[in-house]
Amino acid sequence: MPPQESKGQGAITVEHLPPELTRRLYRDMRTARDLDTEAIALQRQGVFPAYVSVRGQEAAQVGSATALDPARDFVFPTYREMASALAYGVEMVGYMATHRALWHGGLYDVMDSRFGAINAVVGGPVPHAVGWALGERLRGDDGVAMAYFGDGASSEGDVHEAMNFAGVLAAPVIFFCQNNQWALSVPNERQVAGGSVAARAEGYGMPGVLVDGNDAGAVHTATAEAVERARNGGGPTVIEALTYRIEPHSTSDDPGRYRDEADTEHWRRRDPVVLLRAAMLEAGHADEEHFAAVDAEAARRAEQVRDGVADAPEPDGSELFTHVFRETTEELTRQHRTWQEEVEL
Amino acid sequence: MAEENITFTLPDLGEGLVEATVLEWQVAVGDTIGRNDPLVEVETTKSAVVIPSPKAGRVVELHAREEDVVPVGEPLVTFAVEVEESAPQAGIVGRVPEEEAKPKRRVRLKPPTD
Amino acid sequence: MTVNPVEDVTMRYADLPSQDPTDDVPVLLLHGFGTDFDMNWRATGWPRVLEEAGRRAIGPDLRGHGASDKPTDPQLYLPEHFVADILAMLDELDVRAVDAVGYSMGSRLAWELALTAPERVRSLVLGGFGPVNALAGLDTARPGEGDSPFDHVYRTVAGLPGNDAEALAACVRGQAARPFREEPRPEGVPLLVAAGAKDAVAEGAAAFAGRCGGSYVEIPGRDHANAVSSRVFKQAVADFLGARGSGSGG
Amino acid sequence: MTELIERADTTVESAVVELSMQQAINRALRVLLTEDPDVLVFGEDVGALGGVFRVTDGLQKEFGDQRVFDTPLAESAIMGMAVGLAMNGWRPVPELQFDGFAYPAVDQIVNQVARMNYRTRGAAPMPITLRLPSFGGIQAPEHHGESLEALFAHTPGLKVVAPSDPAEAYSLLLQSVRSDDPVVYMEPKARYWDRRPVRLSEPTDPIGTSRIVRPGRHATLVAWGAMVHRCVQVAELAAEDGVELEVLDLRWLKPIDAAGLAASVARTKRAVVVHEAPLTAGLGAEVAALITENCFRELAAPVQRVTGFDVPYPAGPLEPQYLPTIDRVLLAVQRTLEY
Repeated sequence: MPPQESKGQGAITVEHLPPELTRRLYRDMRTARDLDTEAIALQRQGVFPAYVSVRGQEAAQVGSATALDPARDFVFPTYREMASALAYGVEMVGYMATHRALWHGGLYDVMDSRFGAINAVVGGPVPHAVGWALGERLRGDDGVAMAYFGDGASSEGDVHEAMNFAGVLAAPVIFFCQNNQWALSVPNERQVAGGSVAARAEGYGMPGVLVDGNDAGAVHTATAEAVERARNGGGPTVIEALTYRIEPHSTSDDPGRYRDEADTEHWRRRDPVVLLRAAMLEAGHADEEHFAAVDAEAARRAEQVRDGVADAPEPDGSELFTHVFRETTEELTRQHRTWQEEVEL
Repeated sequence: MAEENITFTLPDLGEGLVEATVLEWQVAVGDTIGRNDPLVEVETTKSAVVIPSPKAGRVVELHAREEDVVPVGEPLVTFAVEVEESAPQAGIVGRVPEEEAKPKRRVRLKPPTD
Repeated sequence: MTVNPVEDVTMRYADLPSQDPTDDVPVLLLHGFGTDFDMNWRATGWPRVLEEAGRRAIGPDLRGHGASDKPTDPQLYLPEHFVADILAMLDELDVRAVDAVGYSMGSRLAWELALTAPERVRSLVLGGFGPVNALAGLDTARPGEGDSPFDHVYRTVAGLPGNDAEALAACVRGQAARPFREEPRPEGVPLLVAAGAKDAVAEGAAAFAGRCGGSYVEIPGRDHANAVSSRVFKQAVADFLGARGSGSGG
Repeated sequence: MTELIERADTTVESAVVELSMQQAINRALRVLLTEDPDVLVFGEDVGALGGVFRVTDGLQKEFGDQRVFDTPLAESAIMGMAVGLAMNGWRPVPELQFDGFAYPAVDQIVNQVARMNYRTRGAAPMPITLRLPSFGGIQAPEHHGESLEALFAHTPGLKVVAPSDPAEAYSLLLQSVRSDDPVVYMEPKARYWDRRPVRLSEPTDPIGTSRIVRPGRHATLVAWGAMVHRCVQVAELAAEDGVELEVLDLRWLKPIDAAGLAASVARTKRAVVVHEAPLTAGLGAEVAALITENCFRELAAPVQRVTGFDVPYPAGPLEPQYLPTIDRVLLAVQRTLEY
């Protein structure tokens, strides 16, 4: 069935949602926004070599991650899912460590947090989600895998192959595409043939849903439905959250070379955090006093994570040789000695 | 600090517009202006627009007088732009490796006897 | 940002905070017929003027224009609908009062706003506006086909990208249903009227300003289409706003 | 001048001009696009953006988006498409944005590009040059600092080259693209910004020729890409100790200049091979084997290898301890001197 047309136009409404949910969505989105701002500052101060902002994509990430159960599900992220990690309960100093290049996959416990290592291979982790999900079905458990990827990754073979496998195996996977309309310098119309990732779902034998990525409530509802279907054996779903990459691809990108800032300005006006706040006020889910308290707490937590990752110790050279194997080799031990003798000096 | 003359042409104003009439210069030759400072007010068949300066620099020459009609792509203004040996700009990832003048070492060699 | 719908017509607006504000009363910018905030104010260099004056600027895309909803029923384009949109927006932003700056149709609506909610309008600037009914001589059934001054304006803007011809036609009919009348006048609101020397639509602006006890600035050499970006107009408004000062601000 | 990027004239400049490696490669691409209408430059972000390291800056503007164009983000399809383009008479110059992202395309490179001419008995040549920003040295994130030369050099049907400075980058790219054989052209991203006076010239040495960057008599340092500069630093420091080290830039990693290696080591009697890739099964093993086989009698010491450790390429802060340091190369040289 054709995905519903995204209503990504006017205001959003949250009347149909419980206040505890919208308050939680707002708290995590507000915290992620503040942490994102702190991270950009850390990059400017040279603490991070680079940083990939999630600004503008908080609703897509928090809305979807909140629909999962961190006790039994598993998330497979890319390198731009900080807000999902935060909403899912990942230890954020460990998560942000990757942006300070302390350890490639991050310093949080991947298995405890049931949140995969940060991954820079575009589309790489998507088949992992299918494998994990199949593992649940084989054991008769009801966990659901969430595979995050972007409009750029939707062109990768891995993603197409993974979707087909999931369709064939009826694996409980949510293929969540945050279509922020830019894969570095390439816009949607030159990346996504046919114009919609969700529309391809039917071809892989699963439902596809296009949702307004800046409407936290809509994202949450669409994801919750898909998670419920997967948990009850209904198989995989493709969700395409249409949003916008407000910031450059990374802090060392120069979007002036490939896009017109007027478009960005248009989307900057559809700020997901502001939209949710307005809708919650409208629906009486919270008042100014509540927001003032939540905003203060969010800022405090963001600063706490910022200081935590800024003060974290640099990795020691000897860690080069740890975790290469579960059972190390003599040659590697010899090379470790070479390092001690010739590099550590 | 070396200086370099850069000529800025009338940008494409969109909607298929091919030319614009200069209403009023917001700068004069010799002015030093910042990037995005108002440069020139022009009018097209659709609307009046103020074009911000794409460059910080000193205005060297104005290529059109007020009421002139300037086709898109024709020279509009020439700036003298300071070209400091700008540090090379890193790519999309990583840092430009610093080149220490004298690389350091601790190991000393003993030449062979043969 | 989006304001809640008035009769489910959602109006979109831009809110440009000032880096170092000198006055907590924002400037409300109301664009003319057939344009929008970007074309009327941003592309013509106004944000820079207000930024240098340390003033926050709020500017909607009026209903039927720009990124806002575009109903096609003329009955939804009466001046009171526009005023209701603007008041809903100011309430959402919890802005008590503004210095209103309009251009062409935007000026007429600023005047209506001052009449309807005088306590919300601390001062009023009417650009490209005059007492003569701008739509005089216009056949509202076939806008743009006649030769009245407004027909020319209509023809210019109808073709602009993003404009919806049907909505614009409905807007013309809605405005025509309420021709401008000088009486009653907003009382005790400092007023500046400014118009291009060659602006046919704003004919009689100088005398009108006098009658209203406001001041008048003529923008030399300019007509209705190219007066809004003129430095003379900007300087006059900046001085006028400066005189309002934060002293008497809310 | 009105344009920031000067226009390349089609005649090869002979004047000395100061260029970075980015600009030298950009110049060579302009010459190739101008001289041969079949040359196509494509990949991710090579068009409007001008490449993530600005190597293709201005090309789309000058040659249009039929000759210089962005592709969707899919490495395997980029190389698979290059095969089809080549079979249809074009001369593709695809770019894969980073070494670590070439792996999805390895199937197309190894199973299709490298053997298409062989499998079709010469009917379908693959005049493809894969531009691949390679190696480490810029503290980049994971997957952005890999060294894949051993994999490609081990593939029958592929030629592999790594330039070490702007002039080399210019002439070797002309040579690679004009060759009707598929070439993996590995650009040492740490040297992109290396700016020096260069004399841009047509390639003179045949494919497979190495070059002596600095003559010496006590030992030969063999390297390629960014490690050539590192070995020159070592040689300059060694000279303070009265030890004259010869630095040999291998350039072509396939075919390897076995004769050139033998000629140098026959004189110096000692050899140290330096590369960024991990030690085990690195290309250093191939070079060491060739030297040992051809100069067994002349060698005064076993060939030494100073390389990355057998660990996944590390995060930025640990990179300087992973890559061959000056001290480690000096220690290896000392081992050959004392042997």
